[in-house]
Amino acid sequence: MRRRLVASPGAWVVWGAVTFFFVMLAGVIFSVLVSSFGRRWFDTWLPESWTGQWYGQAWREFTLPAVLVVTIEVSMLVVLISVLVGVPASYVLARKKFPGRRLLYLLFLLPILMPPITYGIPLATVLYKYGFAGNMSGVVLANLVPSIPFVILTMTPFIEQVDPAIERAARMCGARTWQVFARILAPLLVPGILAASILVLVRTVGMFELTFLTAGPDSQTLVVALYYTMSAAGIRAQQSVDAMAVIYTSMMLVLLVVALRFVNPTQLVARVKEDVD
Amino acid sequence: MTWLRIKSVTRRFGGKEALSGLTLDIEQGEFIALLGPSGCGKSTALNCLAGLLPLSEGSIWQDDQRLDTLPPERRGFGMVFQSYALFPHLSVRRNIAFGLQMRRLPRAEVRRRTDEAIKLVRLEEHATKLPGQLSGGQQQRVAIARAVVLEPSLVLMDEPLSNLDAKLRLEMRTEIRRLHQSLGLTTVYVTHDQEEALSMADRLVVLRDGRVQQIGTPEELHTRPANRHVADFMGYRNLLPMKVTAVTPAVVTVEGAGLALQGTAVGTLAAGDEVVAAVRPEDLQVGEGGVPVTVEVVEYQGRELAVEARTSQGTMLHLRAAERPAPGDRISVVADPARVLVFPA
Amino acid sequence: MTWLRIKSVTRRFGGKEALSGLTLDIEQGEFIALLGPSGCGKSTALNCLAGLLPLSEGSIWQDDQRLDTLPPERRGFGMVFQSYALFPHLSVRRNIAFGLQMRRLPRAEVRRRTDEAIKLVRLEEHATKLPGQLSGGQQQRVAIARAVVLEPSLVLMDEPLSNLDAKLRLEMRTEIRRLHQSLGLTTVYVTHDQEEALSMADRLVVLRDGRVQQIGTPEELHTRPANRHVADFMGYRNLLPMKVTAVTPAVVTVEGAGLALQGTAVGTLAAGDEVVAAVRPEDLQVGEGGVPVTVEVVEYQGRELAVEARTSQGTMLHLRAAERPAPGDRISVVADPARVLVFPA
Amino acid sequence: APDKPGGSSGKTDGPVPDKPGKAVTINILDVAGDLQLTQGMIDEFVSKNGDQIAKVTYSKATAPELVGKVKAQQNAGRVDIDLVLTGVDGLAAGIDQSLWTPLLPTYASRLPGMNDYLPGAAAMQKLAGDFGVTVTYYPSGPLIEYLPAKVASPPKSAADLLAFAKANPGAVQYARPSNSGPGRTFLMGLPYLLGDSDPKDPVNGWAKTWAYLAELNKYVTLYPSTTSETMKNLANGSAKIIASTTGWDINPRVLGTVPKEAAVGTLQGFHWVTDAHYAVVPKGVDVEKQAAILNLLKDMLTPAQQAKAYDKGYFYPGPAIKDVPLSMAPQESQQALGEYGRPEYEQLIASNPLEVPLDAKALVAAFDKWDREIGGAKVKK
Amino acid sequence: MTEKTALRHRLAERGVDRQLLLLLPALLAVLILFVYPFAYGMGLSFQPDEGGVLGAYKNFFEDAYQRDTIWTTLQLALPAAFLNVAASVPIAYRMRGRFRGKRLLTTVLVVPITLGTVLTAEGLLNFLGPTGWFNRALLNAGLVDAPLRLTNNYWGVFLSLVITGFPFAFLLILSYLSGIDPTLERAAATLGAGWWPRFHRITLPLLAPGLATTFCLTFVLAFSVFPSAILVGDPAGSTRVISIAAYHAAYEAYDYSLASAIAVVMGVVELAVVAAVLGVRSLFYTGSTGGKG
Ligand SMILES: Nc1ncnc2c1ncn2[C@@H]1O[C@H](COP(=O)(O)OP(=O)(O)OP(=O)(O)O)[C@@H](O)[C@H]1O
Ligand SMILES: Nc1ncnc2c1ncn2[C@@H]1O[C@H](COP(=O)(O)OP(=O)(O)OP(=O)(O)O)[C@@H](O)[C@H]1O
Ligand SMILES: [Mg+2]
Ligand SMILES: [Mg+2]
Repeated sequence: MRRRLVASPGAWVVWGAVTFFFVMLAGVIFSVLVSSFGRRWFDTWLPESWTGQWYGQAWREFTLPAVLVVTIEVSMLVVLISVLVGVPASYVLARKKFPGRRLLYLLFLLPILMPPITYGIPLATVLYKYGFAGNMSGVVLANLVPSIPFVILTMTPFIEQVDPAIERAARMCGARTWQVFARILAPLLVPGILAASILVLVRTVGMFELTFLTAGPDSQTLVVALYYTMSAAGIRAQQSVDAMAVIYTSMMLVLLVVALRFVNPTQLVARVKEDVD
Repeated sequence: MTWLRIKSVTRRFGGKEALSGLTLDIEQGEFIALLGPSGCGKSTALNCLAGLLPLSEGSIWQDDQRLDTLPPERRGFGMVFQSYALFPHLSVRRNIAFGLQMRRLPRAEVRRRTDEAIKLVRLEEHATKLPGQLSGGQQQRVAIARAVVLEPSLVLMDEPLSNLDAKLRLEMRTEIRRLHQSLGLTTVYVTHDQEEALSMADRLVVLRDGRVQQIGTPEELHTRPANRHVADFMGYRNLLPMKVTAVTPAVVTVEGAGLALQGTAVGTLAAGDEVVAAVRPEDLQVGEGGVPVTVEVVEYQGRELAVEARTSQGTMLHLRAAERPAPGDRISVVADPARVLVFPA
Repeated sequence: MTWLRIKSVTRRFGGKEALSGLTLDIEQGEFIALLGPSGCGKSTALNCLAGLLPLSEGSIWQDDQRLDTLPPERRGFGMVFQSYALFPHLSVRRNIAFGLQMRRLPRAEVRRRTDEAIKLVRLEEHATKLPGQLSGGQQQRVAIARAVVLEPSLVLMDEPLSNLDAKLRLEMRTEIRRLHQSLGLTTVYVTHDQEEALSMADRLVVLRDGRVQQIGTPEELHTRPANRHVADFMGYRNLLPMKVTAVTPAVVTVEGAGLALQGTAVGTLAAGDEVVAAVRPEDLQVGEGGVPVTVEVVEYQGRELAVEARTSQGTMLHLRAAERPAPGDRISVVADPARVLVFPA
Repeated sequence: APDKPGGSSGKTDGPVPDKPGKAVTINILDVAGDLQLTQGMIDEFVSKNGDQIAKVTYSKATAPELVGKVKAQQNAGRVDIDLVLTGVDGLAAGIDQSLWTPLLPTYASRLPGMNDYLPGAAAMQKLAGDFGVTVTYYPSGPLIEYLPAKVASPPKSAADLLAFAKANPGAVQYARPSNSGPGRTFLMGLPYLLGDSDPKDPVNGWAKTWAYLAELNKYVTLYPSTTSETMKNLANGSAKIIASTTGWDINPRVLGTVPKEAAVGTLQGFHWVTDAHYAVVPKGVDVEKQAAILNLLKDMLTPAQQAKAYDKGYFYPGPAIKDVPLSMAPQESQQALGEYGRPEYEQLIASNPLEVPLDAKALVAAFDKWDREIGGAKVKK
Repeated sequence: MTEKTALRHRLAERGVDRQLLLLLPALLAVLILFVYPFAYGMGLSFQPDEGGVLGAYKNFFEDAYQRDTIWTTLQLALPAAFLNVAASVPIAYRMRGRFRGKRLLTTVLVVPITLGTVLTAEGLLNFLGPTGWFNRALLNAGLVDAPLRLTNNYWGVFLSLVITGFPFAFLLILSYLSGIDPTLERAAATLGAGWWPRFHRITLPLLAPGLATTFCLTFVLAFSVFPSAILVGDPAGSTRVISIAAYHAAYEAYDYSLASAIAVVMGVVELAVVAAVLGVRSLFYTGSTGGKG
């Protein structure tokens, strides 16, 4: 296949910007990475010597293995539930015109807009009252508050893009609503669901306030440890913050790569429509 | 035995009636064709039957059970969509197997029936392709297979053959009829192709602007169209505005536009009435003693030639000729009074 | 004067050739029809011409300028897509006006030409609707209007009439031909409808499995198909495997499947060769002294009846009859040797 | 959670037994970084008293969120934080919102170690009222820190510091007080240095301090958001003099984030602004657990345990009670402090007055004023 | 005989049918987990210790130092969200087709969402700080005389918003773009439209709903910027964003009613921006983006 190799000026600008972004990104990431392994890094290009002590310290201080497991469990549960609850709702919002639709949309918008301060403490109270907080279920429930609307908001335009005739065809084949969802819509929406899931995952793993307010001693997530390292009172070596940040990022990266391994966010629907070359 | 009753079903889109007051009784095993020009409401009618569009008015009954309140998946009908509506993420095989899987049939049976259906529409080679990799006609065949594989009690087909080539279309017609008969299906078939409708259906419903114009067997429609619109649609390509000059029980004599014709009245007419005389091109013969006309366009159509000719008054006539006249030739045209229908204007 | 040269254009999809070595010279003002069964590569050829699919091999030249390296928008061709490809966010009017606006024509002219085109395809009432609110045929008409409104040097049409009703289809045929002539367009027209191709095109290209089978005028194709596949596609519905028993310069005599026929040889044949005899249903007449067959299916087709009958050996024959025989009747069938073509098997 | 909130007996008020009926699990929340100093003490107690405490879980948080969390639990009637280790800020906020169980004077007799507090620690204990128990203490600052190689003659007084800043714009740095211990110590120390009318009233009594800070502000380019950053800037040379405290002087040099050769100085006439960590018990904790906690605290206030607070200079010196010499500290501490410690601190601590920090309300007011008038002044220019 | 049109149809024509039940789980979740606690929080904002029902709001709006945080935040969040969306569109547009390495490039472009605010902040401080690699390289190359100040000010926060927000925007927009039928662009090409008209007359309008949503989400994320405003910003001055004010009220001054009031103001401002964007969106086409209308 011959391809036009001469790129237009537009392409140059775009790829130039992308390259610049990558350079900056690499600088940001590597400076933290280097710092987290460094000992005595003063006014020089690289640290005087290397060490893994910051990681060892973080490991011991926060019983990280347990924290990592909890983090993964919580975030997976939140992603799963918010997709299961959010996608059907966004389906209705995308497909149907019914009285009160706009109002409902607004209602779903609010939890994303409102900072957790407004509702975090009363929410934690409610959850504690019914015995949900102080363990994992509380953390999951609290994190659903911004996650479900987030899924709804991202998925609605996606569903609008899918040709409604395809669903009708599925119905005519005898598929009930949930089957239409599971067998037809879900596969077609995979890029969207995946994008939304990744974003929810990132937000959940990074959500400090709600997690902290509802977590018990056994249901702390990584971000609580990270925030502690970063902003708690007491003396902290810069490098131990860097090390925690690197651990946090590596975990997210693993989750992301695993997610992208299973499904490529851009190809499922596109494959059907693109040419093969 | 009336099996499905459609009672004055109406469907409005934003105030405009796309379908108004469709009333129709369908018997089990019948093959009904909905026929009409583009935009006349055929797809709308089908969608209402399928349950994909809520009715604005009316009701649908099956064996005295009210059907129109059931969701589409509970009606147990099959449907072929005009725009195919294939599942883009499933292979041809899995598109076709989908409905069977929804019925929770055993795996082996799903496989067997799917294979049969694939063979029926001749897509063996393409069974593992995705719809996006198929040609338009291939896609339409998948859509057909997907609907009939379920052997539903009622099959709704929305112009299922429009993207197929002539040969395949003929074959699929026969195939669809055969399926209809051997599976004991009841079929409602939408088409804009009168020939297709005539050759396939037990009864035809002609629609125009959302309204039923005539319901009848192919022969009734073909020979006795109820009004000029039906006639227009049934191939009476020459529709000539004229005036009645004389009425006898057998024939009416009409004149106008430089022509004088004799024909059969549809409805009661009196001398002086404004009428429309309808004649098929194939019923206008080149022959002695007829109307003199000038040939303008000659089109090759296989065995016959389609000729457009103009009368001295400028009215265009469509006719058929066996031998090739040249444009500019002057010929004389005659018509059998039994084949000329005269409608009130 | 050759205006567009297509030189051995090939297009592969993942190793499989969807179009192989298409070579064709098109003259300015010509109306070329690409004809062939579903999946034979018609749309592929059109997309290659339009520049929407890169060629796997070959080249395209216009007046000695190489064209296949230009992007579609620089070729100045118009195209009607098989799947319509209407812009879902633009009204009918704005869909049609789009190309004119791209040419930066003055606003008044855009308006005028758009209005004309809307009128041409009879969508005045629907001009402000979005494509999603139109019926299938209405959508297709928008697609046609959108392409021809530009009066491009070459118009590519991918089955533009397949969703239209018979009457409109006839009218649009004439309209497209008229446009073609009056605007001095050059047209490449894809269809699977041989009748459409025969009646509209100056030259036909018959494709099968991506390969050109025959190129010629409608008459050539209709009366002298180059091989049995073309014959099959040109309406020779009876394709009977037989054996040559005798050869004279004028006729070959063939036998087999319980039939004996005389026909015209296509290519050189010798006694004993395995052949295929091709006859159109309309060339098989009910008449004395022919082959005795039993009627099985009778279909009403307007003026004529389509009959399927079986010979004593079980071969199915398709024929036409003017009067209605009943299924089970035994009739005798004759064929004019000039209308029977005999191809090597 | 391993045990139901509310604990084994379900009783949260009434008399606290001497010992829990059976071993309990204690959930400790550290909001001050105090575990660095005391985790060793707690772990040792637990290992020796398995009959009282079966298990300890540690979680950590920042002080501000603490209040919200405890409040939420108390409103719901299920408290699963048994012991909080906090600084002055969290302590005061909790007192203000009535979150803590009053341990004193009811159980003072069970905590004999409290009688041996250092004078500074005793003063800090007063801030805790009836609620908290001081567990670690240090005199803090304000100090200034610099690299001798870059600052030949360090400033000796507040005026000197200002002059130095004037001569070297951008060279003097202290972190935003509300995010930084040394920053706020510097802020609270200034009224004493400058002789303000009421060092405890930042709004009405700090005229000189605010004027001084405003003047200094002209030559400060940047108020970093964390102390670590000022340390980093000191190390890489983009700052020459930064605010510091005893702990922030020693520990970062031990950790290697600041060059070992960095020196500290004091400004003439300074008062130490002391700091301490407290143990508090939220209301709603089971009495059985309270019993275990009281025994734990009693143990933590013995000299042998207090010596662990020397750590590696993290909260130098650290112990809250008298007569805990460095020689009692673990070997590691002695070694680190031998190498990085500063013998002159003993003298400085002894010869300069000790002051308790501002109470929470006043401190917040001071932060607010600083943010508006000093940190925020840059924007309005 | 004429049957009365079934109620079901009449409701269905107005859009009310059983499918609405699908909304129920989400609605319940939001009502129980959000609305009730939120109403409580709202209630708090109207119960300040002093100053009557609207006292907290009056406090906020009468104090220029507090009030200006709205403007400060908007100045950060609007450009950042705009840049993120505007930069994602051409990149995603370039990446629609198939090419080798697309998957890798996508993954790498999306990587920054894994960084989290803390690593981003640390990285920016380390990398762009006065003695970081960036300034070092510039100084060594002789491009500048003194280190550029890119941290602890507006730019630090802005950059961190771009780094964390861009991949969000990119991921969403790439996915929205892949849902648009490429035949439409081809049709436009045959009508003589070059890449620019193709893009802005066909693709862009079809993408508009997705763009609006993406903009809203990135804006909301940027608007509630907190840790990086403190870490890489100038939290007392030029980057004293509204969430710092809320945090201060809630967690330092323990004035929950003021904090709730500020949070409500935050929500209202965000809502205003989002409503404006969605209002603009509703002017555009929304619906299937396949070629068959
Ligand atoms: N969603 C809609 N909104 C508004 N008008 C509509 C909608 N769907 C259909 N219509 C209009 O209703 C009329 C009937 O449409 P319908 O699709 O039933 O036609 P059809 O008979 O199937 O035509 P075709 O043969 O062209 O497919 C048309 O005029 C069409 O424009
Ligand atoms: N993207 C693709 N990937 C793989 N195979 C393809 C692709 N597009 C077309 N084909 C195959 O190429 C062959 C030719 O397809 P094309 O669309 O040209 O057929 P066509 O002649 O237009 O048929 P129809 O009349 O049914 O539209 C078909 O067998 C089809 O399955
Ligand atoms: Mg239709
Ligand atoms: Mg095609």
